[in-house]
Amino acid sequence: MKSVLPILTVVAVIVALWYAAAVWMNAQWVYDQAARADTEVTLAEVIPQTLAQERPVLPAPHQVAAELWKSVVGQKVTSKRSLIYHGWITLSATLLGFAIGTGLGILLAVGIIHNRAMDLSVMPWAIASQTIPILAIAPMIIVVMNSVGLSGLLPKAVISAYLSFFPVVVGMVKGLRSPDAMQLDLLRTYNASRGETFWKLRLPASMPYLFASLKVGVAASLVGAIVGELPTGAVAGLGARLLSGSYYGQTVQIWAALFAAAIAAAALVGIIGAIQRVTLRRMGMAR
Amino acid sequence: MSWLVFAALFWIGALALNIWLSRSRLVKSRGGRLLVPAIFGITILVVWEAVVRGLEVPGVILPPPSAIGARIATSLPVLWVDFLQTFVKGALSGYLIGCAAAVLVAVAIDRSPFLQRGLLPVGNFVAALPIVGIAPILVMWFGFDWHSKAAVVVVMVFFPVLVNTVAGLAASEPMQRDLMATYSANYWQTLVKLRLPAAMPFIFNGLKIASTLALIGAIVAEFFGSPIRGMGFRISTEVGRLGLDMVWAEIAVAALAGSAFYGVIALIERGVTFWHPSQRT
Amino acid sequence: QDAVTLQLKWVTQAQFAGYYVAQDQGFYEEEGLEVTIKPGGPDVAPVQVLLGGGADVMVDWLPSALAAREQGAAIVNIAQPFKSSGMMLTCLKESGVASPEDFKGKTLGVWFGGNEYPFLNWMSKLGLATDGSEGGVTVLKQGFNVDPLLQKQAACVSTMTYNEYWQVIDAGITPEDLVVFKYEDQGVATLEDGLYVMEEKLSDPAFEEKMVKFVRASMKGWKWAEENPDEAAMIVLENDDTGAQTEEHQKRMMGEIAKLTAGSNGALDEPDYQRTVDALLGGGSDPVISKAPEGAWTHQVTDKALN
Amino acid sequence: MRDQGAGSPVIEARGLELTFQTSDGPVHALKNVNLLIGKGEFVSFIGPSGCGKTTFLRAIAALEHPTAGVLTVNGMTPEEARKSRAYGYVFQAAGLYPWRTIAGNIRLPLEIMGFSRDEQERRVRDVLQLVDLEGFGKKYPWQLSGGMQQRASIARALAFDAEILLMDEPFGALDEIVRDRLNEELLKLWNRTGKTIGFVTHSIPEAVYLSTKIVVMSPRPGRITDVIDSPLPKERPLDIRDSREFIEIAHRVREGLRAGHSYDE
Amino acid sequence: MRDQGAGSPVIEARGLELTFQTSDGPVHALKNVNLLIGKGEFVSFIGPSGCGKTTFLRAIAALEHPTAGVLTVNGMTPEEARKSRAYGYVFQAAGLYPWRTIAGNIRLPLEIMGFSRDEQERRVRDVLQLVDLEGFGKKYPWQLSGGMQQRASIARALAFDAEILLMDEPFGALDEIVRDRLNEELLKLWNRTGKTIGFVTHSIPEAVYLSTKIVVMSPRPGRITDVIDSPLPKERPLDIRDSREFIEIAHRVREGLRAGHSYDE
Ligand SMILES: Nc1ncnc2c1ncn2[C@@H]1O[C@H](COP(=O)(O)OP(=O)(O)OP(=O)(O)O)[C@@H](O)[C@H]1O
Ligand SMILES: Nc1ncnc2c1ncn2[C@@H]1O[C@H](COP(=O)(O)OP(=O)(O)OP(=O)(O)O)[C@@H](O)[C@H]1O
Ligand SMILES: Cc1ncc(C[n+]2csc(CCO)c2C)c(N)n1
Ligand SMILES: [Mg+2]
Ligand SMILES: [Mg+2]
Repeated sequence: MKSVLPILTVVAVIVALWYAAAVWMNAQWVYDQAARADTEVTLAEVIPQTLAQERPVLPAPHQVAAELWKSVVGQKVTSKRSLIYHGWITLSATLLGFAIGTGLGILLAVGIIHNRAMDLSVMPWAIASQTIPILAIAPMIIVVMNSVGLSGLLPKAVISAYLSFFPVVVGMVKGLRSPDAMQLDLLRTYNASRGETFWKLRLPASMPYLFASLKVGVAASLVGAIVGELPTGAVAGLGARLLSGSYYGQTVQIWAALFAAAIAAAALVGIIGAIQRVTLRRMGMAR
Repeated sequence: MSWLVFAALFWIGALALNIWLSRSRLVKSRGGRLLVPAIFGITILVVWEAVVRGLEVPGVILPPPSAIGARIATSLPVLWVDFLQTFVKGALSGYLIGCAAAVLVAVAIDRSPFLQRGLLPVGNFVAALPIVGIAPILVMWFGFDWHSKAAVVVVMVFFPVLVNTVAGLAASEPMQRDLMATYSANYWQTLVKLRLPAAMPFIFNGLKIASTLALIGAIVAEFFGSPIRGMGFRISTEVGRLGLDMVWAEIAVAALAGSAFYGVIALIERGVTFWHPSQRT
Repeated sequence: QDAVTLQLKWVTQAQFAGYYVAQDQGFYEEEGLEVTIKPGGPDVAPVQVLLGGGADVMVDWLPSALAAREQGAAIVNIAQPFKSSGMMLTCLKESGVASPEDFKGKTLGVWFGGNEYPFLNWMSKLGLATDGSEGGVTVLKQGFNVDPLLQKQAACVSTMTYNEYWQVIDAGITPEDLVVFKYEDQGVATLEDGLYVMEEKLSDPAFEEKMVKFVRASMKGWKWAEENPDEAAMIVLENDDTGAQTEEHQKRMMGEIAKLTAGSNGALDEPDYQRTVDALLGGGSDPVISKAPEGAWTHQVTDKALN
Repeated sequence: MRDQGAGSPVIEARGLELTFQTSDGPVHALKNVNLLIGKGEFVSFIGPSGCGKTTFLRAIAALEHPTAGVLTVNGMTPEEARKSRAYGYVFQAAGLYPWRTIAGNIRLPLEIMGFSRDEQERRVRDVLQLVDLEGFGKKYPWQLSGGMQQRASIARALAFDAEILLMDEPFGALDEIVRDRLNEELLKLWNRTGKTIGFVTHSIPEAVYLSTKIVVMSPRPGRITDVIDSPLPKERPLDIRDSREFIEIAHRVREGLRAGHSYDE
Repeated sequence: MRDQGAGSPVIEARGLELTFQTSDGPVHALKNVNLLIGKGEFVSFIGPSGCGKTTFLRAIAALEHPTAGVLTVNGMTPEEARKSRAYGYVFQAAGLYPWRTIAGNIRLPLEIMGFSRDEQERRVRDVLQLVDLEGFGKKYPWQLSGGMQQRASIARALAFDAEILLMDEPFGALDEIVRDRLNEELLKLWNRTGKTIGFVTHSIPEAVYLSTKIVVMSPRPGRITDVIDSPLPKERPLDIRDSREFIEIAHRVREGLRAGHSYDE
């Protein structure tokens, strides 16, 4: 709660800068239009015009806010013009993808710490996989999955999982390896099996790491779901809103969709943070 | 059918070889440690080739690695031009600007807990903006050439580096800071002699994450407008022309360049943070 | 009922009104067809979807279809609802472009991803290099919209008579401020928006039968749309899942589209086809296709559908 | 060097060697170590840093593998003894799992060894009482002071009634007063249970106060330089440390230590 | 409690209080502390964990700010004394910067205080010799043993010739033999340089062996329960520890400690 005032201050500064930038960036168009119409404009006339353009270079904050309001509150949630409707479509792919990605990530991590061959061979390729431009292969994933009869939510979720498994692998490998030699030796003196070592030591010890990587992973999942929406013909979802906004030069619509996505990401991260607090407190690890 | 059987057999064979290798003394040597992932990679390629042939997947859906290799061999000049445009001009310049800016801003806000408390949550929010939405805006603002690509990269790498650097600047131990206080050292002396060195492992963590993001960012931005060269340009046009071998050639170059970039940063990290326990073997 | 999946070349808009009308008015149903219409977009290569089995029939432009055919994708044109091309190059007057002679040294925005062939062909006819060499034009890969023109990053951008041109106008630039070059007027027009299927499937009588029904119903839809443009636009609007299209824009688009479909009964016109092929073959140093294609179109379906 | 254990031999080392292969070449952690520990003895190991005390304890517990020589525990190999769960090991730091309560930590070995639920509860209650921690079972480790944590970790090692208790500098991190008290309690416990105890320490008074036998070691390579059988009685009040006998043994230990200590350690 | 320092007073505390505000309410780390330390004295602070030894040392070095009372150093506030670079502080752990060599670590305060390059080199060489670490200047801290690191950290505190040396359990992590030797050397150094030294320890023999004055503290709230002026001579061979006098002082210290020690520490 101590952070409210600083955040508000920073936001206020950003909004002020944003307005200034909007005036500055949109002014050219006003002058150009005046020149084309052979009229002169004064600065006092320019400023209000820069903040009320239909397709501004940079929409003013209140334009974005109004658009957000209009498309969140001003519509029935089942309407195709409602951002809630589109947000939910993206969110469902995000959640499915996140679940797949997290599961895969944890499985890989478990494999990596228990099998030296996997440890040596998977990690470099996991890194390499993240250097592949996802936007380039997303359409192919969709087409290939389509050709085996999978369409709808799943292909999007696969792309979303592709982006989210990596942080989970990295975090979980770290976490599962976080018990020190002494804690491991203790279990050896009990002659504990690998499974017991995993369930009683490695897994609980990895929880803080798991949550940290889940937060990164869920944000990546959302990006993946949005990317996955583009090559499905951008039918619906926040990705489709971004794309159609971009296609028709509706900058305000793009910005509104962008903010909706960021808000969704922040909410998801917040939810995971809350789960983390509850879990770690239950486990007695929160102080 | 025989191709599929071959793929399965090859896979099992390579798996067994790797398991054997990883238990043998060979992995103790540097070369041996590279051998295992190399075999793993070769296995992926061979299985891919065999499955594509076995299932007779059309080349316009997924070309076999052999076709991609052939395309790389015959298109080196084009690939090189694209690489220069996207990696050197777009990704690298954006990476340098973005990382430098992030470190400077981190140092600037480091003195103010107020700013940190305010800026970091907002920063995390901004970092969550999907790049596919930001890229068209930045292309509109900064034009079609590499400048807009660099701008996208700057936006992408800025926050991971910022967050890590801020965490790193707080990472020096209280005792180490107290030591500086007993010397009555001033802010800059403490920064240069203690807090920056202590922050290096964190900063490099950010730099490594950023290195995988940079090239992707530049490529994605090219999807939204570009001159008629560049890796992203080539990928998006060749998909439309069904030149899938060229698409995969570019993807291969991207993965190679991205991994190499990561490797270089990791090497520099070894040199700079040689003292950190994680780097001492 | 027979299931048919149609892959569009672009997002849901009046450009594809005929198909949406046929579905909405029950023309497909009358033929016993259950049609799924998949919208496209900048990241969708319809040919890939067709070859991957994600669709039975697709809407594509002839140049990219021929290029794909030369790449080994055996696709054939079975119908051609669009008679004329809607492509143009739209320039700002203030950039100093008044005629094609003025292009030299200017920056031109072009769509890539299979839509660049008509442009490249035109430039080679004009003798202008497009590879950035001296005395040619600078080519930009233009994004999805007309921003490069509005931001004055390009002297001219590619537009369609029915779509992007109006975005320029809507942005506040008057027609007097613009100079437009229609590909039709420049003699470089190529056939757009035809229906294509995989060649091998066509030898299956059952599939052929399905396509006959499909084309018949689709053409019925197109003619209905031409006669009732406003209602057609509303039908399109209802089918737009993104909720981004506006009524005004779609009605206007439908009006322009009707001009392009007028004069086609659905059958491919051979001279039109030949004109496109000649244009693509004569592409100068970098021809789009290297030899005259064989069997790239057929009247097999339209003959049965329209008589 | 040969020497005679008190009861029947529990741990026997003959010509024991243990060499670590490191990147800078081999490190001889133990060289020609001979020792006989009888049942119910309390043996302290003392010696400068790096002399191999920890290594020897770990070898007994089958956490390291000797490179030469013979090491038997109850006539078995250490590995077999470990499988038969003969060891309770107490590490230098308490090493409690932070996500388990004190009772949960003590229950950990019991769960792994498959004791019944009731039996688990009973034993946890018993050992908590033994180390004077009744009422703290539901607390988490970080809610306890260092000394209490160390007692909990001893309770954990006692819970499953291992025959042999191995303790590696268990009180190293505590202040002298707390240490004194824990020393007293450890002695009582040993008297009561008759376990065989191996105990590593850096403190001469601690070694002398606790042990029936003090093993002095010296480094590079780690070997035994002196084995001192203590003549002190079983009952040892804290002020036995001011007695003549005590000071004499302490002196002998100190001399032994100093002899084996090279200057730059 | 009043007491008389040996030389002219260097550190003077009167009615000193220091309270930390924590989320669980205030913690009284120091309460009504009165102490006079004369020039050239060697003062040890001993007491159970949490009694405020570290806090007192930190207050002298102006790393904490007293909430009441007066604390002066050379007649100045601690803050002013710190600005005039009056302190050499040695922390419990060596606290060397791992990215600097041993020489680089010792050079650190010299760089900050603006000594010339030549002077830096000279002083680094001198103190390395003083703590018997010649030849190790180019090594990194982790390449040295714990005892060597601790000596390096003492060298670092000595390099710039601060008037007052404050040492917080500098030898806590070392084994007894190394500790003995470093104690001897510290005494020699103190004899040679005549510095005023404040020294925190948990070890009674160490406190008695080193000090001219032993301050016994007790916790909750931290206060001074006893101040013992040592009658031992300046020259102290190691076996002075077996002398009558030594054992008597040690006994008095132990009694003072036990009095202030509550059971669950
Ligand atoms: N895993 C290992 N790999 C390599 N060398 C090791 C390993 N463990 C211990 N050593 C070396 O073996 C020697 C003995 O170490 P050990 O830990 O047994 O000493 P110690 O007597 O317990 O010392 P301390 O009092 O510091 O705990 C040391 O030189 C140490 O560096
Ligand atoms: N920064 C702080 N904030 C709150 N409480 C503190 C702080 N520093 C110390 N304390 C408390 O003040 C009291 C005295 O602590 P101090 O560190 O001075 O003890 P000490 O005598 O040095 O103990 P030890 O022997 O364990 O080092 C303790 O109760 C401690 O918890
Ligand atoms: C990336 C991109 N590629 C192609 C087109 C061109 N295009 C394909 S179908 C069609 C109909 C338009 O309304 C148009 C214009 C575009 N606009 N953007
Ligand atoms: Mg040890
Ligand atoms: Mg302290």
